[in-house]
Amino acid sequence: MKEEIVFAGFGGQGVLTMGLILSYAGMIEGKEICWMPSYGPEMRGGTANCQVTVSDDKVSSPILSQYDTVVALNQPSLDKFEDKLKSGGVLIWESTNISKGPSRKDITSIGIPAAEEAVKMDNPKVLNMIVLGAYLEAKGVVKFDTLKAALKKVLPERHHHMLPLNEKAMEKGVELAKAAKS
Amino acid sequence: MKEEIVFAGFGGQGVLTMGLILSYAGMIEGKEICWMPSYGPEMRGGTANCQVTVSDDKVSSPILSQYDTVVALNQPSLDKFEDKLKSGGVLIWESTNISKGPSRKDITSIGIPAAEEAVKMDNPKVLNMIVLGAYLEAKGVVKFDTLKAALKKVLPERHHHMLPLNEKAMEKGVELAKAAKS
Amino acid sequence: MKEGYELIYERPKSLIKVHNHYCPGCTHGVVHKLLAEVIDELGIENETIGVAPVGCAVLAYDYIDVDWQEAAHGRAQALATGIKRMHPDKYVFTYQGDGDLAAIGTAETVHAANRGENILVVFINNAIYGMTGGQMAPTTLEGQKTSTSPYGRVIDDMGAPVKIADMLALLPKTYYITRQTVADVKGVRAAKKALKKAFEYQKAGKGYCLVEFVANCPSNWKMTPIQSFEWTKENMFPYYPLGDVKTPEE
Amino acid sequence: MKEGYELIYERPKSLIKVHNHYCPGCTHGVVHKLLAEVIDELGIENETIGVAPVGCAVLAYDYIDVDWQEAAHGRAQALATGIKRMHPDKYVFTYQGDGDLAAIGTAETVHAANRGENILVVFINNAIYGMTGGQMAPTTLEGQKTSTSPYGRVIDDMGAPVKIADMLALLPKTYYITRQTVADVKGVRAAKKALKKAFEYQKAGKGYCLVEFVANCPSNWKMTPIQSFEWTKENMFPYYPLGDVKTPEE
Amino acid sequence: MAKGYIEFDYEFCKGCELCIQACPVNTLVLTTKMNKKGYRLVEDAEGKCTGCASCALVCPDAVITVYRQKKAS
Amino acid sequence: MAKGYIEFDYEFCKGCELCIQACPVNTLVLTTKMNKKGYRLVEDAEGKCTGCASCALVCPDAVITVYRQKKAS
Amino acid sequence: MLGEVVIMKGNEAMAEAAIRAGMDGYFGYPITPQSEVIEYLAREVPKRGGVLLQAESEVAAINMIYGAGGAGARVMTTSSSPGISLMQEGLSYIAGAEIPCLLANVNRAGPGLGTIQPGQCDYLQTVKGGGHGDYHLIALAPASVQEMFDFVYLGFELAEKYRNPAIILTDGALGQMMEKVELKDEKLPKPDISWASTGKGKRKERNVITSLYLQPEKMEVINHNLQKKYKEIEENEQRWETINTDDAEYLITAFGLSARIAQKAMDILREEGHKVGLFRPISVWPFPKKGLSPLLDKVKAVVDIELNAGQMIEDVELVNRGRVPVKFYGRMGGMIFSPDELVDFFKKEVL
Amino acid sequence: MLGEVVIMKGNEAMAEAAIRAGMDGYFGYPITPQSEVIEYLAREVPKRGGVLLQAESEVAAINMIYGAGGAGARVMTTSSSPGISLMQEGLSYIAGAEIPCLLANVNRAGPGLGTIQPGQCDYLQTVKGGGHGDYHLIALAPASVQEMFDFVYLGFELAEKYRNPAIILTDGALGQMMEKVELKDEKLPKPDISWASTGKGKRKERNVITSLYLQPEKMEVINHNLQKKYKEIEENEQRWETINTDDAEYLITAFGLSARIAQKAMDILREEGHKVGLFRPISVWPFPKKGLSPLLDKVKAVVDIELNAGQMIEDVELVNRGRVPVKFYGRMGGMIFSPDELVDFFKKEVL
Ligand SMILES: Cc1ncc(C[n+]2csc(CCOP(=O)(O)OP(=O)(O)O)c2C)c(N)n1
Ligand SMILES: Cc1ncc(C[n+]2csc(CCOP(=O)(O)OP(=O)(O)O)c2C)c(N)n1
Ligand code: SF4
Ligand code: SF4
Ligand code: SF4
Ligand code: SF4
Ligand code: SF4
Ligand code: SF4
Ligand SMILES: [Mg+2]
Ligand SMILES: [Mg+2]
Repeated sequence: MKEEIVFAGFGGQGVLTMGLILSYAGMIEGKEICWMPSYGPEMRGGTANCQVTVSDDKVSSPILSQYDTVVALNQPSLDKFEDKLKSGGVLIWESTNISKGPSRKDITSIGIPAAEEAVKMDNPKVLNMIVLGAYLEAKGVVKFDTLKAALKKVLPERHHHMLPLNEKAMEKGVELAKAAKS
Repeated sequence: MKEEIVFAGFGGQGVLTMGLILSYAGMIEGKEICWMPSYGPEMRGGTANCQVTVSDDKVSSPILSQYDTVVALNQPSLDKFEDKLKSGGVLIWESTNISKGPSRKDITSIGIPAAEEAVKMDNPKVLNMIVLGAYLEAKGVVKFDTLKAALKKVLPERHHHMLPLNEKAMEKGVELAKAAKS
Repeated sequence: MKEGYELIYERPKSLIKVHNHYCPGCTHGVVHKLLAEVIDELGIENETIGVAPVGCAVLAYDYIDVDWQEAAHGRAQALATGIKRMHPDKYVFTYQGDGDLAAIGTAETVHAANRGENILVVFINNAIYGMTGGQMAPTTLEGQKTSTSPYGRVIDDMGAPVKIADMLALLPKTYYITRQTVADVKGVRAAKKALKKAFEYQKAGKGYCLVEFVANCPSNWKMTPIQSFEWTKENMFPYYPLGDVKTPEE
Repeated sequence: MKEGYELIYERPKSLIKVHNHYCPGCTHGVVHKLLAEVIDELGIENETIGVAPVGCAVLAYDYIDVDWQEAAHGRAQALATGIKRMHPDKYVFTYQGDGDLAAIGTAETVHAANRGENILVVFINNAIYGMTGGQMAPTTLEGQKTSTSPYGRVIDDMGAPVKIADMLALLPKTYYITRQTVADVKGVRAAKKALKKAFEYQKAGKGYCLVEFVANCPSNWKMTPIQSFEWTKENMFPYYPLGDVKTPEE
Repeated sequence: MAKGYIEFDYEFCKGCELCIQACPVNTLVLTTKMNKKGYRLVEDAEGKCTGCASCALVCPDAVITVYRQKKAS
Repeated sequence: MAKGYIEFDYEFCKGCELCIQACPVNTLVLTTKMNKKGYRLVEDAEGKCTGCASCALVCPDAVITVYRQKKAS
Repeated sequence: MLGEVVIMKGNEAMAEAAIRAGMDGYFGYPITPQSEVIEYLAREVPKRGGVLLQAESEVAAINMIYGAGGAGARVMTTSSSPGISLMQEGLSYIAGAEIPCLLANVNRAGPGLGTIQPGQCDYLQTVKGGGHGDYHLIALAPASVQEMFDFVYLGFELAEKYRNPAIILTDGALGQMMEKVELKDEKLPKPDISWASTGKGKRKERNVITSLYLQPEKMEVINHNLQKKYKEIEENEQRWETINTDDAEYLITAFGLSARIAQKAMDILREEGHKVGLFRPISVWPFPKKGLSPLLDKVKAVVDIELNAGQMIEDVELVNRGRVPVKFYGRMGGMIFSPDELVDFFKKEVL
Repeated sequence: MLGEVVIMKGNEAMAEAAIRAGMDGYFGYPITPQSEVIEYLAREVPKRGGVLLQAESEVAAINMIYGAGGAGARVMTTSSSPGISLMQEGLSYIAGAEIPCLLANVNRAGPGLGTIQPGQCDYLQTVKGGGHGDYHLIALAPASVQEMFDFVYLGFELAEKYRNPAIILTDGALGQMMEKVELKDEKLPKPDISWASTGKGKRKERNVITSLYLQPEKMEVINHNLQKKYKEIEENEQRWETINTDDAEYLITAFGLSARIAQKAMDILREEGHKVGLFRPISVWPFPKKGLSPLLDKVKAVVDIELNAGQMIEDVELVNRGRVPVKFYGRMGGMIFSPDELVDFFKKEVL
């Protein structure tokens, strides 16, 4: 098993955290992982992304040129990474923020109105968790329970009261992905 | 023609100036020259020397391992350089300061009581000029007039009133060298 | 423009019309604007050379329409010295943060000031290393939390917040040293006057002028811009009191 | 010793009995001797670490019988900070010239002082770069001729002589800063007391102490030692007045 | 009171709200409109602007141009 | 006046004359004697030494040891 | 027994390792992309003991290291390219005075202020002596977060064994990326510091830390001693990794991050039937000549891959001495080649 | 027509040449064995015009040079080994921002404080980039006081032609020794400084001097431009001297002072009938491969001679690529070999 994925969006949308939770989940399940962020003077907005590899074998290059999965939370990210998705790969995109979805036909495209759902859940910040849930549903790289355990590891102790909300968001994402696929 | 020589003594005795005057004299007569001082934290006394080459041809190494002539103004200098005089070379030494003259027999040794003479001339500072005169008499590398011209070049303008005294000192040196040789 | 109305305020010409990279509500933006206004008003845009620091203002040259040089971290005043000595008739200013000016650049600052270099130093004191993500600066206040003083600055261990302006004022050749703010309208007006004065002094060959801004860094202070200015007033002003530190004896 | 006589003064034990490289009549020799006396009297020769500068005192470690480190030019107080932070129970002092401490080492000096490092800084202000043969120092007086100010120091061009001790006194964490001389017997006695006090403060954990010596450099000033001390009194003392610059509020 | 009006160069606005705070007549409000960068925009909601330019002076992004009714001459 | 005497560690002397200047009773003089390094040496020529140690205190080369007659106890 | 396994950034792994290895003191100055080191320590050191000081500059930091290291403490500093340049004088002093200490250069792309993106363009500075005089740093080039952790231990060990500064040459990508790390739970043994300047204490002989010997005769002895030590290190401490070199017809040489990317390119090429192997220097000084030289008798060509304009290739060529052609592929300015890019280069220029 | 001939120290010759060549400004800090440069200028500049400033440190000095050079002035600084190390960050910035300026390193023996006696131990620092990032200084190694004078002209010329910092790599002996110098009486033409930051004046476009490009894509373009320039310099500016190489069976390679001493050794060996020739790199970067390479097809062996532990030998070997054996003889710590010593080495180890 080897999954190479990029999470991309605006700085502040929590794409780095998505990658991190997935990495922890991979670790918990005994897999090899590598999480590679873009970095820069991101203090001032702009875009951010992380490339994550989850694999049974040791990860060689942390730099990827093509991805099994692309997760895009805004238009520039989609535009930038659509081309780099492998043929037959999965593209998960946030359909509230992104007006122009993917144009490729050789891929599985899953648009998720996560921003809208997050507002409905009274917390725009859980957008990323919804999308992460959707991703899990689409690719099933780790077990859902493992993802929850990983979330707990990544979330600082003082925010643990937010766990249920975030878990709910992930579940929502699973649901939305199922709907989108069918 | 090539003359390789070292002038050595205490810091303050004016050995660097001796070398410099000879170098200028060489230049005036159209020769190639190279003047290489020892340097270091000499501010605080200690010994000083300069190696001078005067030659018809371009000078290659400024660093010499053997000398045609050694001029030593104190005991440590004599002790250090006696061995490095070429066989048949000339060793000129200040005999007031140096109690133990050279022991080599394959060289020409010229001891000059320049310090004593300088005191007689009421200016201990001209010691070096006396020895320089002696050197010239011994080796005749340049003309005496050239040496005088060189002296004028080396002595800062504001000290030009000292020219006659210095010239007299050089003449004294010539005289003493003649006496020593004979 | 509506009929019967007159223009009261517009974007200064020397402020290049591009998006800047500063965070919302950051002092850097206001000070850039003031500099551009003063340069416009004095009409010196063709005779001015700016020296940008390494710090959040590293790209200042993208925003103000004069010639610039980008210095190494802390060395802006050494560059400015080099420039001004070659072009004594040009206006030369540096634009520096607290880390740049008062930590790594301490020697260059003290000695440019001591030589009385005829330059203007614009000093943005936001009590933090903005660009690198919020580490402790020499001017960070006692108890202030930063990423390298996560439990608050401890003076006994990390030193006291440095009032560099006061130290420089001691040097006989510094001419005009003043501490300003842009945290409110009054401050902005006063600050602009100070900057203008400094350029005028430079023209008159008076020597070293330093205008310090008691500034903010909403992002690394983790506050809204409005909160950040409130914090400035409550915490920074008592330690870094506004006003002239040294004025010319005229 | 003659019968019926008692010993009044002898060479301090901690002053290693070797020839030093200092010029006749140079202040460095006297200050070394005083340090050795104080170390002897306090009995701290086994708990003291000296930091030598780059300057005429570069070989200070050959003369005073304690452990030493030789710093890079200007960085003695950075070294001392490193040492003291690792060995807070040891006595740490630096010994620095004016070029070392107030030119290239300005940042290290200001920030060690600002942190209130619990060290003693012995500062030999001879208004010149002695070791390198007499170039202008930051403390060189106005009009003073040196090899790099052959027509005299011009303040407008080369800056004013820096009173670094006064600047450091402004920093809240400096504890004891004093200006001393060894140009006469009275001065020697006072200076020794100052050094001793500084070590005692260090023991008590009081922090940064600096003892400045208004010193001489007969060789590069091109004077006899006696002339040099006369010149010191006439020219240096008015600009660098003797006495305490900052004393503990006890 | 003089009458004034202001124009915003909205694409430069970062929604920092400093102008709102600076306005002596409290006429500025944060709207729900956004510019391309996603910052919420400010408006003279109450139309009470006097053209004092306070907002413009404190604006870090030089977003605001200020006009005022000419005095009758 | 107390009576004193001084000893010189002559090889360390550099003939700087600071001791001569420091002596309150002007008893020290520069002689024509020299040490190995060529420095002219100082002596208590007049024998007036009081053992005040001034000369020793100012000597940069720690050349001088000072003794003084014990007070009758 | 397996140690605790966590996920960490490379920079954090270095900081955590330093604490665990028994670092006494850290002196440093923030700079992207390595400020996480001092930030991590600022959180942990107050809880777990030790000394941490944010210096006023890199010049001050390296001289604090010089002082603290000379006083026998196990000390470390980290920085990135411009900051490392400022340390060159201090490093030369430290090497000359034979003070053990550990540095890391989290390389960003230069020259000048450049960018904060990763680069390997400080290779020559690191291995040929960026400072003045004849000296060497022991230089280790990790290629994973685990190695970032492990080489802190190794760096301290080698530094103390040889009384020589050691440096971890890594880059912004390795500093920022996260991987699994197996933590060690052991403190390194206290080294012999009888040479250090700690106050004489009960010692008879004084200790003086210096790099100054005015007499050239003495200084030359010091130089000879240093060179003897360097020879010994070259003899004992060459480290490298080889992958698929047994049957390799083509050899890739690459260090650090580049080697990771090259490995994937190699895998792709192997899948397509090309016999490609990888030689990764782990110690970049001493350069692992022993490991590389025999391979050069067996392969048809070498491709040297670096994130710079071609620096380590000089060391490869010095070992090669004209035996096989050596091609170079590099990216600069913070750009990173992808595995595909390397495969393309291979196909176009080498095969 | 022959210019005025005088006797001068190497350091003074550099200072005099700088004034004559039309130097606008000098910023520097004293250090032995090169303080004569600033001292000479301090006497002359007030009389003959220009700017001279004693900086507070070498760090300040190089950044003043950066500022003044970036403002279009012809500027120079000089120092010796530890001071040059302190300039490495600034040099990297200057190279990155493509500012012409001239440096001289009057090399003393290191590492650390070392001694003030001459050495050639900063060769690698000079030619391999002592600072961070991929950049090069144009480096000239004079072997006589005349060349100390001439290379100031040449250094300014090359620096301005390529908008690149140039450095004269010399040593304490050459700096202190006196020889005849034929003085030039010409000022170099004013270079094009339309790129410089002088105040916009009548220019339409602003000039911004920077080495910062946060976008790696842009930074890589900058790097490629630099590398292109370096290639061009390597193509055009290799300089060397050969003596007796036509019939040589043995070749000595040596630069600067070493080459002078080696020449005398060669003369002695020739007198004894040994066919020895001398190859002296004048530009040490770019290294004169073109001059050296053909010679290596003709000789039996090379003896590389340096006042260090063996540094230029790496460049010799890189050209040699295994063709002939290369032996090394060096002295360190400020010790200087005599011609006899070299002759002995030759006889024992080579012939
Ligand atoms: C030699 C060097 N050291 C460190 C850095 C990293 N660095 C960049 S900006 C900065 C400090 C910025 O703080 P400040 O000067 O206060 O400016 P601000 O960003 O707060 O406006 C640092 C440490 C660098 N670029 N170069
Ligand atoms: C980096 C560096 N720059 C310059 C020097 C040369 N240097 C040695 S000592 C010194 C100044 C000495 O003056 P000061 O500190 O006043 O001490 P003094 O000799 O007067 O006691 C200088 C510039 C050096 N060794 N290292
Ligand atoms: S990080 Fe701070 S100083 Fe920098 S732009 Fe943002 S708010 Fe301003
Ligand atoms: S040069 Fe000056 S400071 Fe140095 S030892 Fe001589 S007199 Fe003292
Ligand atoms: S101050 Fe300027 S940037 Fe801030 S909200 Fe108002 S208009 Fe927008
Ligand atoms: S100009 Fe004055 S009154 Fe009008 S909106 Fe701005 S601050 Fe308010
Ligand atoms: S003071 Fe000391 S060194 Fe000077 S002359 Fe007197 S005894 Fe000699
Ligand atoms: S001890 Fe006093 S009285 Fe005696 S010689 Fe010395 S200074 Fe003079
Ligand atoms: Mg700041
Ligand atoms: Mg001094």
